[in-house]
Amino acid sequence: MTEPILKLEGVCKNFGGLKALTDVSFALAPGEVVGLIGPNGAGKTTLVNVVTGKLPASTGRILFEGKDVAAQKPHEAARRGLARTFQIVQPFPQMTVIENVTAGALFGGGAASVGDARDMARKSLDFVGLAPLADRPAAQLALAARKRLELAKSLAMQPKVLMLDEVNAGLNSSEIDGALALIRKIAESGVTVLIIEHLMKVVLSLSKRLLVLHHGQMIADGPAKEIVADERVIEAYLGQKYAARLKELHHA
Amino acid sequence: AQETIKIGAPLALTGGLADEGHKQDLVWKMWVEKVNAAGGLAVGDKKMKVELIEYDYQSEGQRASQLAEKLINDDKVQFLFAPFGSGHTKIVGGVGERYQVPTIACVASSESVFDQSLKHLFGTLSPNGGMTTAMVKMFKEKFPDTKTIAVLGRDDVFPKSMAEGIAKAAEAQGLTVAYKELYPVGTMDHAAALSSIKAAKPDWIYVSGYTQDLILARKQMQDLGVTAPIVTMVTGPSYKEFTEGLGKLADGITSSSWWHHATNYTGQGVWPTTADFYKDFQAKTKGADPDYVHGSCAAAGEVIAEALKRTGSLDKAKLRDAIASTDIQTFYGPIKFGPTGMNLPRELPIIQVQDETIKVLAPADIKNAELIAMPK
Amino acid sequence: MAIYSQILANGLMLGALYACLAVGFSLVWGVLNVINMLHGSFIILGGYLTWFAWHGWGIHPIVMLPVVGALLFALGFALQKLVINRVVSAPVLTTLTLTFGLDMILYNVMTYWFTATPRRVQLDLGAVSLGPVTLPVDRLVGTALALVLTLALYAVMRGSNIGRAIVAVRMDRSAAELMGIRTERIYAITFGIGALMAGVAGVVFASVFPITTNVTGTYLGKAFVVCVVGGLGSVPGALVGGLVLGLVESLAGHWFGPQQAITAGFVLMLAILLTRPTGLVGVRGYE
Amino acid sequence: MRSGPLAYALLAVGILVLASTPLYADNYVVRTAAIVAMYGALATSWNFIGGFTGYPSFSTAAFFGLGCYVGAICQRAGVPMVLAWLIATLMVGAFAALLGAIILRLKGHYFAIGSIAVVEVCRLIVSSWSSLTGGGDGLNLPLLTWGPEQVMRFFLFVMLAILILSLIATALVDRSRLGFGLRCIHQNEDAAAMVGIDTTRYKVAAYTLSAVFCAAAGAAYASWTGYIDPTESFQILMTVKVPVMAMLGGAGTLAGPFLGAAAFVLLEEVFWANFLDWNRAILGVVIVLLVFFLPGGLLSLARKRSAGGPA
Amino acid sequence: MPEPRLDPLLELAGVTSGYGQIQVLWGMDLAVHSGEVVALVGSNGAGKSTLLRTISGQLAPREGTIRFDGRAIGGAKPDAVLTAGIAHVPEGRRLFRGLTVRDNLLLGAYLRTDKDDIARDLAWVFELFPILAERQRQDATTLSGGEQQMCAVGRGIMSRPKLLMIDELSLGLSPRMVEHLGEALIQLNKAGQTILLVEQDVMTAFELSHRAYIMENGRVTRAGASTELMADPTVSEAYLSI
Ligand SMILES: Nc1ncnc2c1ncn2[C@@H]1O[C@H](COP(=O)(O)OP(=O)(O)OP(=O)(O)O)[C@@H](O)[C@H]1O
Ligand SMILES: Nc1ncnc2c1ncn2[C@@H]1O[C@H](COP(=O)(O)OP(=O)(O)OP(=O)(O)O)[C@@H](O)[C@H]1O
Ligand SMILES: [Mg+2]
Ligand SMILES: [Mg+2]
Repeated sequence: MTEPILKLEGVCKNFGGLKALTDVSFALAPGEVVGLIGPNGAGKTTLVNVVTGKLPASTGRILFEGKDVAAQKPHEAARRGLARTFQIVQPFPQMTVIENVTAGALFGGGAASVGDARDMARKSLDFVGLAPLADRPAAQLALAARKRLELAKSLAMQPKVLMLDEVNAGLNSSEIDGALALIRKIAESGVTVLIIEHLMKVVLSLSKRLLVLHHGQMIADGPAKEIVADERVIEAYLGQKYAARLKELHHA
Repeated sequence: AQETIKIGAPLALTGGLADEGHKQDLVWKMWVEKVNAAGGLAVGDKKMKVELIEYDYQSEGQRASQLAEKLINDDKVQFLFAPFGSGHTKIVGGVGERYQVPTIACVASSESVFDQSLKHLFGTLSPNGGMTTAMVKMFKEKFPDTKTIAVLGRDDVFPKSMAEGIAKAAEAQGLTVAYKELYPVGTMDHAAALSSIKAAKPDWIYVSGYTQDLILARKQMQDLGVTAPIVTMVTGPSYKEFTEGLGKLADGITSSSWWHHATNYTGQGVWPTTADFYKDFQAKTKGADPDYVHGSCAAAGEVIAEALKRTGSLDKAKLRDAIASTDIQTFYGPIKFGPTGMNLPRELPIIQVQDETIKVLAPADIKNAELIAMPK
Repeated sequence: MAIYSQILANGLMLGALYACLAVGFSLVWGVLNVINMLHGSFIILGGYLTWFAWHGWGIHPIVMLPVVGALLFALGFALQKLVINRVVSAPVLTTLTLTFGLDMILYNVMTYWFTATPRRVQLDLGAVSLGPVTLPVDRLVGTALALVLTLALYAVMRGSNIGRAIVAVRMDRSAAELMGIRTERIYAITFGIGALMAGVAGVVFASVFPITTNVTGTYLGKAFVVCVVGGLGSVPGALVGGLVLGLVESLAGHWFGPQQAITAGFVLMLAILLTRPTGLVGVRGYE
Repeated sequence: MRSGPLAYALLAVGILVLASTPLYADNYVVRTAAIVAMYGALATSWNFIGGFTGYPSFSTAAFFGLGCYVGAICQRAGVPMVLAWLIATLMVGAFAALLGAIILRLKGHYFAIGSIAVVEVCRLIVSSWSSLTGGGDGLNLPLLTWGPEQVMRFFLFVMLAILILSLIATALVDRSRLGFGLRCIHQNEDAAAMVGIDTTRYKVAAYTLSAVFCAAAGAAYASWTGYIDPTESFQILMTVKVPVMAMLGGAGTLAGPFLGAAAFVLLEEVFWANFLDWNRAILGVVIVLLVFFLPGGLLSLARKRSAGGPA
Repeated sequence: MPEPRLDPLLELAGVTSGYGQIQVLWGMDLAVHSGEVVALVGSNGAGKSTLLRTISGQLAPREGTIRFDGRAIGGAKPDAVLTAGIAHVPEGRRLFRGLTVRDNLLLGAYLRTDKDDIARDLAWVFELFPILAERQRQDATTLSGGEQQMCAVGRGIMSRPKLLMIDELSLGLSPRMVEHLGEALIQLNKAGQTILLVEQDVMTAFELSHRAYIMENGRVTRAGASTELMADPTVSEAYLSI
């Protein structure tokens, strides 16, 4: 195995008495696409927040390209190449779509000038297929487009690791299919992707490896097929009925 | 070509000094009315009507200076009346100086206002200094046991200079200053200071500030059981608002003032005697008593009248020189400006509230009561 | 030692008055997210009404308590319903500007009618002594009233349907509508309660302090400090904030002289803002 | 937000009108022009933090007042006038940067309160530090000995210079990385940090920019009036008025704050002169009406006309 | 399951609605009978939430009629609609922060004055969702996502509606949690509750409902019994997958 691009060692995060993350350790290899699942409140979003410096970890080490970055600020994470999307989309609402993406290119993507950043933004919009909406204010976009805008903005930051927090929640199947193709394209370009999603269809079709969080603890880490059959995962997350449905599907 | 004499007055009709502004407004209007009813002011041998132009500067210094310039430039006034208080007088006086417009200040008594060689600023009040030394001397004479004094003053030009002046005068005459602090503008409560004063057990408590501070201080002294044989509040009892606000609690409080309507001066102008002014004032206000602000402001008009009469022209430079050499008697007392432009020192009234009315303890010629100790 | 018990007593009594002064402001700010620049003027208006009733007709302030409360509630309700509701969800700057403008009007009307003369209801109830400590009766009564009123308000906020509705509207206006809550009415009621509490504080203040339009700004400033120290939008917050501020000012006045007392209050406020933005007992969610 | 040719034209006309007042009007009009320029500079400064960044700052009077005092103290110590202004600007700028690093951790209403408290604390400290500042007595400055017309023209051009500098700074920031970042912060601070904007540094920069021109104006104002005291220098009213002016013109735009300041000062002029007892109330009514009927500021009128509808 | 009555409880005819200049609904027809569970599915932005907002009075219909229980309620204010008997559980739960679970539930009964009945209904909600009884003193927004959804549904029930409208039951919930909530809904319906369910996850929607409407671009494109729609290959092609 190559040197991991992102590695967590014994990361804990407490909110007062609440242990949102307990001793979480895992590593992502460059170019890997990994799914992160777990019940509501398991700590998935918190994990992303800790890795990107939005929240400080209580204890533990976070290594990015071998360097401990546990104390970084969000903007430092962004400039290093650690990009994320927000579970609740966070555009700059009064700015146009292209301005939103330009911001990503200018500050996170290392563009030399506003003009350069605009060019990078255009590419990124083309990539996600939002170019026709470039001059609309972000606030006017429908949900699916807004999620794609989140993606375009993250991409413009030229990330090395991209963490997608429920980018597909609330999309319908055909929209999801579009999003899947997009994420695959991103992964093919060499970006390491961590996908957080409750939609098993998405997780399973993109990632061969799954991480499972439960009550802030990493209860499983391994090949997707094995994970979905794991009793603990079924008990904590999938539920018997759904697991059965999945099994049927695999047989079919 | 000029038909009227124009006097400009930036006034605080709203904001913190609104009450004082309204007092000035009241007597100036009275004066102008009376002057014009008599045909106007004599300028040499002809008579000219007087016009008073006022603007509300909302108790904000920046605006006071702005309005003073408006009065000079737009309204072309020949004279300015400065507003209430040493700070704002300084500001308006500065504008008058720049345009060489004679400015009469009737409610500024801090020497610091007049020591900056503003050649066009003249003040009808006598210096504060006249309020401290004589007072210490008199109280020591009457109450020889007076050994210590506690001073609490508002951190503002006039009250601060009074607090400092009294402490200096007291020390010079052998008293011990047991407590001396300033309180900032905007103080809502004096309990902490008064509790400390109580612990110091002084023979004399001296508080300076504006009426609302003093009412509060007196009330809290009562509440907290802080007493002394002598309690002085400056300028509290000079204002009727003070005695009205305190009622019985005002009894025994001593103070000093620049003028009191119990005085009996005779002189020139629309009100030849103090009694004349008092009568008109009572008629105008349905029975209120004037205080020194009213007296001093009304007398300010006479300074202008006299200067116009003597010069017989509207030339500003001549008028300024004429005002500088003013030496007149008025119902308010003598007015003669010293080298800094301030009215000359004279013996100022020391007053005390007795049975909810103001009694004059000194000077001897207008005295109508003896100093009594604060009621327990 | 005696002096310290006196200083503490002074601080606590002053603090209760501060709490009384601030609780309505805190409520309006917390619930409506509106910084009500009119608050100081409301207090003075309540004080003036009390003074005129007392001076003109000899009506005792205690009698005026419910009357002033009702009048100011009506005034506050009407203002919110007719004016402020139109911009209630606009950004801070807009609502603040609006109430600032309204305050200029109310202030001008009050100085015109009432003049700036300091007035005081001369009840002069005297003082009681507890050992070395002297307690002015009117402040004691004021303290008691302040406590009773804040507790009453607390009970309303916690236990009643209206109280729950007020919090709900604060947290999520459109979800509150789905509960059948008429949000504009709740806003108006809240603002009315804020004005009522200000008026009632005015009644208490008129017998303790000289009342004049000059001090509206000072009162407003105190309300700010109390809110931040105690925690925004919470009734117990106002109480704790008021008491702490009273104590701090009292002690600082004693130690460093009256000149530093107010500064100490502001420094305390800045320190709390930076270390504990929710205030000493603040509720999360009002940030 | 982008400022079009209309904004530049308005600005140029406005500044020319102000600068030419000595040619055709009396000294009071010139003074009013200088005051317009001064408030224009204050509002344009405020725009960096309040308009671009969306932080409702009420610190203007603190910076203005400190500018007054630093300038006055330097001048009294014998520093030449213009140099004293420069020192005041730099020192207050440094102070704002330090202060900003602390209070910009606050958001929304809390920031508003913190920034108001700064004014009060500055006033209280200046007022109790008598040995340096003269306390409540205030400070006298050497008055310029020229005639009133010369003095007035001089200060008109000084205030205009400060205004123009603040406008140039605005135009530069508007086009730069800094301006872009500030607008992102205005829209969504979390997202701004996540795209790589060092939000703390950017906000501190905006806060500092909002201070320096106020300090310069304050120092010049002190020299102009020749006397300052704590209550006049640290006015809560000024601190509220300046954001109102900016809003009146259009916060976040290049020309708006200046136009708002001009409109506000002129309105005040009219009301003082004509309504002795009710000027404050009338201004209050005007403010209320503006909030209701012109929430986007005066510039939004012009924009609606020219664009024929919201963009 | 109880037998659906024939005359509809809720009936929409030709309803159009939208936000400002944006029109979202273009002539919606829809009916819900007493005792039914009706599902409304459709792609993002089809206008499902807009439809619920229009029914519950947060938006006024521009054209068309909305009849409920024999009365026209189009354009009525939310409190009037709630009084008429329609509760709306909004998208994203929207619980009130700073209030306990219990207070949140009681707010559902804000317009009711019958104290005893409220207490009884509260007990019934706790019986339906025992976890809420356990957590009743806790700030509602500290619950996990699924628990919050239960609380939101419970809050809807507390107004004792004739019709309960739920927007996006499963959004952001784990599969296990969706299963759990679905069971609760079926139990609720068995007790006689009429439900209009908006759901993104079509599989779940069909499983829970008697009938379903499929919406696209502000119009109904298909309607029918859920089992039939599920079996229809064109539907499963477009909407069904895991
Ligand atoms: N800022 C915070 N303060 C206190 N508690 C928090 C905070 N952020 C998250 N939590 C708590 O930490 C736990 C983990 O939350 P997190 O948002 O990470 O869950 P999640 O796995 O992303 O859930 P979901 O699938 O619902 O998005 C929850 O109990 C949540 O309430
Ligand atoms: N407040 C609003 N203002 C303007 N347009 C809006 C608003 N809310 C929704 N829209 C628009 O109305 C359309 C329908 O939205 P709606 O929320 O009803 O869809 P939906 O079917 O519920 O979708 P979803 O599955 O995403 O919840 C969308 O195009 C959306 O952008
Ligand atoms: Mg999450
Ligand atoms: Mg929806």
